[in-house]
Amino acid sequence: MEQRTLWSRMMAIDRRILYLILAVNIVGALMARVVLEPNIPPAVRSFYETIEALQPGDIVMVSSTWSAGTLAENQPQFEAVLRHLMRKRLRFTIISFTPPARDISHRLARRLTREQGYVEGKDWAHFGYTPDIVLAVKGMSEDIAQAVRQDVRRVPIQQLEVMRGIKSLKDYKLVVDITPSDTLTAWISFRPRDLKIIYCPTSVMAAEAYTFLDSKQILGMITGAKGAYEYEHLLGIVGLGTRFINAIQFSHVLIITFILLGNFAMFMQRRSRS
Amino acid sequence: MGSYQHAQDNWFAAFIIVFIAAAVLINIWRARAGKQLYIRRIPGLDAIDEAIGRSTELGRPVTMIPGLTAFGVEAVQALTIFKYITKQIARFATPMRLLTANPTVYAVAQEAISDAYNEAGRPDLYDPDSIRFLSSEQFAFASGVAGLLQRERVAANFMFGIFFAESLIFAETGNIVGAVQIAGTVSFTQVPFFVAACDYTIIGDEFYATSAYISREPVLLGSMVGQDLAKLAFGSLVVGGAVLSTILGPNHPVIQLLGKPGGWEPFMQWLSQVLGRG
Amino acid sequence: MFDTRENIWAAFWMIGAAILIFALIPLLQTLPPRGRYLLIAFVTFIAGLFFAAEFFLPVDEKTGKNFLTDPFQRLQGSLQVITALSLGLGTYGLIRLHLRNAVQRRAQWGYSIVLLVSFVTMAFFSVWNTLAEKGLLGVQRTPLLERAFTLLFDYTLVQLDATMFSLIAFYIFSAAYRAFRIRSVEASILMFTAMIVMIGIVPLGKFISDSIGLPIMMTDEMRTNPFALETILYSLRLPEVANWILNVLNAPVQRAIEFGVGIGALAMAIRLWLSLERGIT
Amino acid sequence: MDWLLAFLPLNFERTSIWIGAICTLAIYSILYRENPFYRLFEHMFVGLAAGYALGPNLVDVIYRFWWEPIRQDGIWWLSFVVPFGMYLYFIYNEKYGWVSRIVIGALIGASAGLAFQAFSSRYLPQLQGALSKVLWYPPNSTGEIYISTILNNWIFVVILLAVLTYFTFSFEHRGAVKRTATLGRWLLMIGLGAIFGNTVMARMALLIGRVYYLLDSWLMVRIGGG
Repeated sequence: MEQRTLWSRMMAIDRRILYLILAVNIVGALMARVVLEPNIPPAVRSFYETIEALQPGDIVMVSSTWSAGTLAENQPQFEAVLRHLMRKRLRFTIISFTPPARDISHRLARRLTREQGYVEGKDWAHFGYTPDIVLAVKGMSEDIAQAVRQDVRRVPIQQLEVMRGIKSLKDYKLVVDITPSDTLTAWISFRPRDLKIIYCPTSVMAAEAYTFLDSKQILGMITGAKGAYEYEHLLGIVGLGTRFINAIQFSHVLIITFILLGNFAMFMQRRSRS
Repeated sequence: MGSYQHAQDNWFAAFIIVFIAAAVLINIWRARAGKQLYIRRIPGLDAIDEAIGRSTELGRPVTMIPGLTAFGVEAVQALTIFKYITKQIARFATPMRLLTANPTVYAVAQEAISDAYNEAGRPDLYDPDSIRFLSSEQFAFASGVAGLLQRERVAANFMFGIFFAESLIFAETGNIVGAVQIAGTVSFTQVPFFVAACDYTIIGDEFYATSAYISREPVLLGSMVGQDLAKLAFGSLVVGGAVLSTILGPNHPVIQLLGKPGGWEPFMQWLSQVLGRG
Repeated sequence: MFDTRENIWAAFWMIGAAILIFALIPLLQTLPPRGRYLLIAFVTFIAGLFFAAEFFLPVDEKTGKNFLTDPFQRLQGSLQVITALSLGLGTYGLIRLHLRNAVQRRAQWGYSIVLLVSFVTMAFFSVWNTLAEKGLLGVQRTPLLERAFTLLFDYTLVQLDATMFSLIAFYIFSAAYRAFRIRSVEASILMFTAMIVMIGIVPLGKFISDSIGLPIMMTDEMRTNPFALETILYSLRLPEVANWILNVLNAPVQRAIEFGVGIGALAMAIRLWLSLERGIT
Repeated sequence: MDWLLAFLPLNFERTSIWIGAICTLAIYSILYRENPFYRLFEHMFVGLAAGYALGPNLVDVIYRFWWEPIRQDGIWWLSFVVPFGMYLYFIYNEKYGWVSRIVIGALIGASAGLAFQAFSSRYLPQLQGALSKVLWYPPNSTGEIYISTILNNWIFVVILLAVLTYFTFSFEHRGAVKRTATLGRWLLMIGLGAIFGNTVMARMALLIGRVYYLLDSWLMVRIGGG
């Protein structure tokens, strides 16, 4: 009798207990220091190698269009990319196409660059936000000072030290597009012909991008938090991607464990009944 | 060329559309002329009737959610089913709420539901405030629905139309308050969540069959028969095409013709070559 | 704002059009019910015919357009305009409901006040912000706008939205726990597939496969010899199985559903276009 | 002490982050049960969303697709669009309500007319993809074809047909058809299970994003490193 109530109670467990377990599991996994070896897909390797091939002092454009909604997928990518750029001592500029994306990327970039001794205006700059990506890419391909005018701190582009010797996108070596939405087509269609693109989509957007990988219109891709984790592994760092993928996979394990437990309880209950 | 801008991108498109249109229209005409057409009863219908029965016993409200369905064919279909449900519950004076995220659907729903009460002979029960536009933003809408389902402790929850990620928010909240839930959607990616959280789920174009069965309209019945013919054609094309691909190779112009945008011209070139040689 | 000739002309047209269109209503009102039905069916048919003809009529080889293509784009814009107008209709319904709640002090009317205040505040800053972004009507960005909009949009609306979305994570857990039981053949199939995919797509799947000693790499030899033990063992790796389920088993299922839905939608479109559907319009 | 000073909402940025955190916690409170705190933020959310939509939808759309073309391109006939659309607003009027149906009719007609292009673009390439599956080594194949590809193609065609059979309605399912349809239903469950399993990852990422916001931005617990 005692047994039976246990099993049936377990089958009809209060869902709030489940919610709590999941929340605790995620916080725990975020803090955990476990690192599992990833499978590195070719697209991630070529992403890494494209940045590795650049020379110190080359300039890179980071197109960052994500905000709170897709933080877990795009922030690990953003952080890992910036770390890689700074490790290679590359110059970079950031541009966003929505206002929240501007705020979040500027705040993060300030934090990350401070750690590496990069100076805003000298080693990097944030171009703020432009509503129309097509116009922006077209304009910057001709003349950045004209198209963007001033950076996010309202310093005119001509006065930025980081932009010395750089007139338009034609002088850039690479674009990194970090995005949850369709910004890639504008970059592919309207960039200067020789400008290389690497891509950081969310997992939902990745499926559509494989054709661009095949056609070499993008040279590499890291997909969501999982891609960031694989990329971090190549960089030899433990960043958000690794923390997040741990949290994701432990939640998978948690769900599977509970499905098995639920079935076990059902089985035991049936047995004790018969 | 990746997609169809015009029928000219591959005239095969025009051919197949005309075929489907003919299959549908001829059968509609047959049905209207009095021909008795058969349509299989799908289990989802019993589930709908059962849910209506249980909610009338409880006396608590019934909710109907056409999802984020934009105004178009699916919205009309969903409203047909909601009208049927409303007519049934009107007999027991069970209150209803129809919650929508689309203002045009909202406008049309007002008329449809008021018609339903008229047809059921209870125009006095119709309350315009029971049909609510909550928000056109996906998750603002979801938050409103989740709050309402819990506050009113609904007895039954019907979800028909097009759904996105918010589907599980509705279905789990409904489950929490113990509502009987029936969902029907053509959004394949949301079906698993409905299956997991609802009492019954009407999948894919069973959704279209449901309203045909409910209304017994000759137009809908005829259309269903026409659609089956079109499915038969698609099935045969797949089998025939696979055999042809195996014989001719998958890149042969004949295979390209069968659906690929831009497949018309290589086919015509190939045809003129073959004819010229013959 | 009406400082140029263009603006005056545009305003002239708009006022004229409005007068004409609204003057039409008393005239329309004289129609008998049958005439009204026919008028609606006619408008429906013509609207459909335009878009259908644009698709079916041959196009010019060079431009890829036919004579309907340019007006087609304008009309699509007009459809968006009408949809935007209908949004006003929905918002009107929402505001009317809550105004009434507030005025008549119905149950929970305080929440209606919250809703109305949020609406008015956000509407004000949203319109201001959109105008300023486009530089319309001489509207400028100010620090007040920047701060208020950041607070209302980035730190309230966006946060609420993202949190609401993330509720699904909790619900997916409780739904899986409750629903995935070996009760019937169908439920069991659903459960096993979901579990294999869940474990196969995370790095742990690779880790487990490695630890039980399954081959790590697909060699060229394995590719040419599919029935060798090594090849079979390799294809039992969890990531491979998960991928195979997603790409080989799931894809045709999805394709079949898509075909059914597509054909159904096309049939429905034809019925609506020809006003064969009774009941709604 | 330093942490506390930095944590408290003493400047604009910290206040914003606090507001975001409160919003997050308010929505999560529904996981416990429906409550006044949730209700307050639910109503705020709906109100804010409705207000926000006015800017982009009304200003952007009406300005871009109506006012600008009339003024700049002189497309005079567009000026009829908005008054015509206003017919929708008669819907609440008993006497004139029917004129709103003219607009709705136009919308329905347009969506039907657009369906032909949508059908062709969406389904015909899928049809072509399905029917170009080779069932044996084709004669003049470019690139290598493995036996596994051929096996997978057979599986593809058989599953497609079985599921399609399940979705037929105009005749009774019995005998072989019934068995095929049942098989189709089981295969359908495999597809649904696969989607379920595959979606969990993206949804967990959302929750992790929120937890990270609370930990990192609000409570200022640093996670990660590098």
